[in-house]
Amino acid sequence: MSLPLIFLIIFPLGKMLLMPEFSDLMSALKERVVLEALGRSLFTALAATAVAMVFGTPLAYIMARKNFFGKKVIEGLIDLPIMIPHPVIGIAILSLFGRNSILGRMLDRVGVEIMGSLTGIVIVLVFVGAPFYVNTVKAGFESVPIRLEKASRTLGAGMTSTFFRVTFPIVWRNIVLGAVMCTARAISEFGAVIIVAYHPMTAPVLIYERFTAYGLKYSQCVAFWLIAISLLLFVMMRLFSRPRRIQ
Amino acid sequence: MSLPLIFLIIFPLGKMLLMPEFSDLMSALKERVVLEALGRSLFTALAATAVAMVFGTPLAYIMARKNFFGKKVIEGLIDLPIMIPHPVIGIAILSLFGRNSILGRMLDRVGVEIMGSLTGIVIVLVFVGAPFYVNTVKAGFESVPIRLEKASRTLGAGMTSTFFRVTFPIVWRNIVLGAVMCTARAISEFGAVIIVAYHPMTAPVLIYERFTAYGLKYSQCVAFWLIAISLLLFVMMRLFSRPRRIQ
Amino acid sequence: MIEVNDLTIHLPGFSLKSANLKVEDHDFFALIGPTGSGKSLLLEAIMGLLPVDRGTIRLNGRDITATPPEERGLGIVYQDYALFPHLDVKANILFGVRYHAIPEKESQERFRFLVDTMNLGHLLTRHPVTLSGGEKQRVALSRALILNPGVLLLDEPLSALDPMLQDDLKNLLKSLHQELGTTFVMVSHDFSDVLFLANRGAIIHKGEIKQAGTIQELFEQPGSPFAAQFVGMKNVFSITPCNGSAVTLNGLDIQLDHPVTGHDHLALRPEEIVCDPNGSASGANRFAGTIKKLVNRGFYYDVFIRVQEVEFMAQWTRREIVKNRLEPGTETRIAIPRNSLHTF
Amino acid sequence: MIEVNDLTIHLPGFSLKSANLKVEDHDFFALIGPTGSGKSLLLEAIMGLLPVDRGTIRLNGRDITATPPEERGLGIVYQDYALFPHLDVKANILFGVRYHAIPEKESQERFRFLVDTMNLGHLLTRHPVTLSGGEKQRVALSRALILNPGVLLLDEPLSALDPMLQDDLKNLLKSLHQELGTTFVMVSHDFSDVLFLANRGAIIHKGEIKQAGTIQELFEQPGSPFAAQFVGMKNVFSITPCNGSAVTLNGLDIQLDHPVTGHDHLALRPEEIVCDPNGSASGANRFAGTIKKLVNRGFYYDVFIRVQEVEFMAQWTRREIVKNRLEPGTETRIAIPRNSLHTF
Repeated sequence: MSLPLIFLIIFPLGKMLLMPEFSDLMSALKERVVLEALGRSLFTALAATAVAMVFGTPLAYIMARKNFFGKKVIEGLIDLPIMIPHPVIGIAILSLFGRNSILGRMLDRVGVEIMGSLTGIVIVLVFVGAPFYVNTVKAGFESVPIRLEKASRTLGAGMTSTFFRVTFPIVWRNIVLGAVMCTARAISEFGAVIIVAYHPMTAPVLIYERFTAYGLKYSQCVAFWLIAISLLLFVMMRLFSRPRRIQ
Repeated sequence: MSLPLIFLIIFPLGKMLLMPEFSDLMSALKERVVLEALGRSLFTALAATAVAMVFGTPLAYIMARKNFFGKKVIEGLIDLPIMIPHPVIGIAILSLFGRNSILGRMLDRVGVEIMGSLTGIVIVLVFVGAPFYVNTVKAGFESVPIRLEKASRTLGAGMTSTFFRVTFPIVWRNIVLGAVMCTARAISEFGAVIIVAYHPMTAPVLIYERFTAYGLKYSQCVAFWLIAISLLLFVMMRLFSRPRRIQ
Repeated sequence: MIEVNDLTIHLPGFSLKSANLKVEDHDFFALIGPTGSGKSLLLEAIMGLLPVDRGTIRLNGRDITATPPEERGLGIVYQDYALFPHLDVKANILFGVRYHAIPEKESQERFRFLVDTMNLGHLLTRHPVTLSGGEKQRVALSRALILNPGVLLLDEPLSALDPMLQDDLKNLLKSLHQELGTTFVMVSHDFSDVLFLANRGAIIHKGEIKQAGTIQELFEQPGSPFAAQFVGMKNVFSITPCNGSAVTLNGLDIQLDHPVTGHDHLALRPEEIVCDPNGSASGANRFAGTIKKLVNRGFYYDVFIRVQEVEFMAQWTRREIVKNRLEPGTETRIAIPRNSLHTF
Repeated sequence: MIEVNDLTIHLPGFSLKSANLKVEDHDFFALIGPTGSGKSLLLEAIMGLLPVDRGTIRLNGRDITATPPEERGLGIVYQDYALFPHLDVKANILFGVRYHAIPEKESQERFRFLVDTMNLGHLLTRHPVTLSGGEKQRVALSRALILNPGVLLLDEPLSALDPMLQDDLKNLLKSLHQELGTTFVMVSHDFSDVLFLANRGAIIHKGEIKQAGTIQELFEQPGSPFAAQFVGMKNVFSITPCNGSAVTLNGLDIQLDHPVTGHDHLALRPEEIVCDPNGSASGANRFAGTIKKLVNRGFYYDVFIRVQEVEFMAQWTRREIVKNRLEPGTETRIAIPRNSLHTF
């Protein structure tokens, strides 16, 4: 009964990975455009993850530890980007930062451009990736009993020492897991990126361009490499999401 | 410290919802192309959800209740579509069902087309939406203590009666939640759909086309309506994901 | 009547080995054993909720080993009650009625009888989450009893309750058993509960039935060191088998009130050891010893007394401890009545 | 020395009302009360883990009400131990050493002393998840004691352990207290534990301190019906104040061994009521009554006896029950020694 669903997932991906010929794959890797696009995708995804970590870790901590008015609303807002159609995300970000908006003109004056720039891509990727990071790390902080932090305080450790000697060592797996999920989500983003920046070209955009310009077969070789990176991240994610082993 | 992240989510969406003028919004709704695209998006998303429910409910039940060799692998496969770049999903599905593949030719002979057809769109949307449905419903089944099903059996109810009188009434909120999440995810898909079917046009594709052809302002009016549908689904999702109230 | 023959169940990490059991009609039968001994497993197997590897289960002579649980005509009350959270108390109690050929009138009468007996009248429209442990227990009992099961299985009915409620429930179970005449099979890890409730029972340890019989037999004549410990004979010693009615316990000569042969264990309840500082007890084994440790148990003390090479544990009331000014190091005399000694 | 003055804490759904408390150096002080009475709250407030609404906490005369917990020089052992799961036993024990100016040599000595005393030598490289409850408890104690805290706070140290381990821990706590001379403040809901361990204590009920004093005082002279019930005087009655050393309890004349004035409650431990079928006890109030109910408690029975309009609860050993053939409905005689009666 459920087999069609499993097959629907296995067969297309399996075929995708097995169909391209090895020589085509290698020659695709030798094209500068392909390498640059893959590198650009990886770089922007990692940059977005770094931004999400810097701003998201305190947010996750606050959401896990404090109760305040409107917490539910903030939780909802954090989940929202997962549900917004991707081109709409791109359009929304352009509306805010675009050349004709106030913010856009301010940024323009200090030399920062959004449309068609790496900065723009990173902002989009933060938007789509950060929810994965924040939710994962928040769950991590929630799993640290507040008792442990209290016990640490009573043993003489201040708040900072407590965070670095108790909270962080317990939660670091979730931080890594969140970062991997954020990177994986960011690297696979297409709809929002193509609105904000068709050029410089990221890997998903390149795949799309080759598909429309040259057809299925030609795009598969690039897709193979992008899928390989995604699968690698996915395997890392599964490893880190395993329950902590008892030593 | 975390405010930039919150603002990054609020401002673009807020601006997006507030900027278009009311008259433009209404006139967009009067365009046949727009109405058709929105309707098509909604219809294909609901169809994909129906497919996910039929095939996914037994899968979710099995995953929640049985232990078998390879269960971890199946769990991984179910999560996989969330992490695959969307154009790659489209390409993978085309590779499998496309006109030049064996499966594609078989389908062609019975008159089913994938590329550029509603069928193709629905298949793509099942691929991206089903994981949300299966995971949510699986969590629901897991939350029903197996003791309750056993107790029902000992009181004389057979397996079918037990499912409909005990398991289903406890789990139906998760089924609705899973369906809403699946629909929301499907309605917002762009990257995979644009590969499989540029025409017939779904709302995200229409938004993209208008953006590339006529610019930001013209696309915003359509985006507004799509976002409205998404937000509606999102609010439904938040309502159903609230913990069951104690009566 | 339930007959379990040679029942074997293998689970990862645990197995129930070739269990034999016979529960007569109207018995209040107790399956007794420590946590993890397999007693709940045996209960689930009787109920049909667990696949059986070997052996048969018969109900009134009919083989029900392969019968699905809903057709066995047995009832079970789980330790965690397993009430349906989406149904109110009334719907919970009536859940199973439609699957049994009970005339409308009779089911209504039974419902009213149970609601009265269990004092549930004011709770009928409440949902299980809002009930206390004792109330949940009574709902679960009513839900099973309204179907008039041939046998009612009870999985540790007392252990999740406060001590206060335990007493109430014990009295309720006892009077239900007397009034309804239903056969009860109860799983318990506490021998004192069993003593009050059951008439027959079996002791399980590590998946094996060690001993079965009347509660009186189990209580007075345990057949193994484990059973002896379990029924409260905290003093269990290896003895050198002697001829006649005297045995030697690590150098100590002890007189029994009847001759034994072949037995190599001696067991003795701590409360049977008499505090006898003046040496006035008659018909008893009398020894002088030193008190090593006193443990306050509230109403009474656990007293550890060393007599030569042997350490006895006695239980004496606080009044006795105070009156005789006993404390660690005190030399005192104890008396062990001959009829309190059990060998096997 | 800890002095708590007028301490008030408001939480949603609960408040601690103006608590006053004084713990002397080297005390083993017990905060006693039922679940939800606010005793753990008071402990957390002393430790500094809870914001205080009003009042002061002084340690050796110094006001520490606003001092952060890490600077109070107090130690706490939580009921759930709160061991750090990512550190092994050794690292757990040594966690706090670096924050205290303890010379390397001294900390090593203390570590060795605690590991020996607590018998943790073979566990040092294990992680907390692999430890049993008793082992965790000992690690948590060592982790707090290595810092030589001015006062060690213990949050229900016994309640999460098996009865067997409770005894061991009680002895360990008692000897640690004697050996180290540290002041201990323990929270407990069980008076019999307190009786064994503490020298002074306070009874808390619904966020209010009802009575404080030596354990002897609390045990023998409870000042309220709640305190009387709590320290085991299960028989608490309202009395009509009479002149001199006689009172009337619902029509029953009762002689005390000393004159009282103004008292309107009488309390009595169940084990002080003597089973006296032949009426031979002297110097006591003697009554004839009917046994209404017997509750088997294992070693002893709770016996409910009706004397005219009054129901007494007694605790008698099984031996007495059997010897006198007592069962519900039996007419018997009881004796209540004058010196066992307490009024307030």
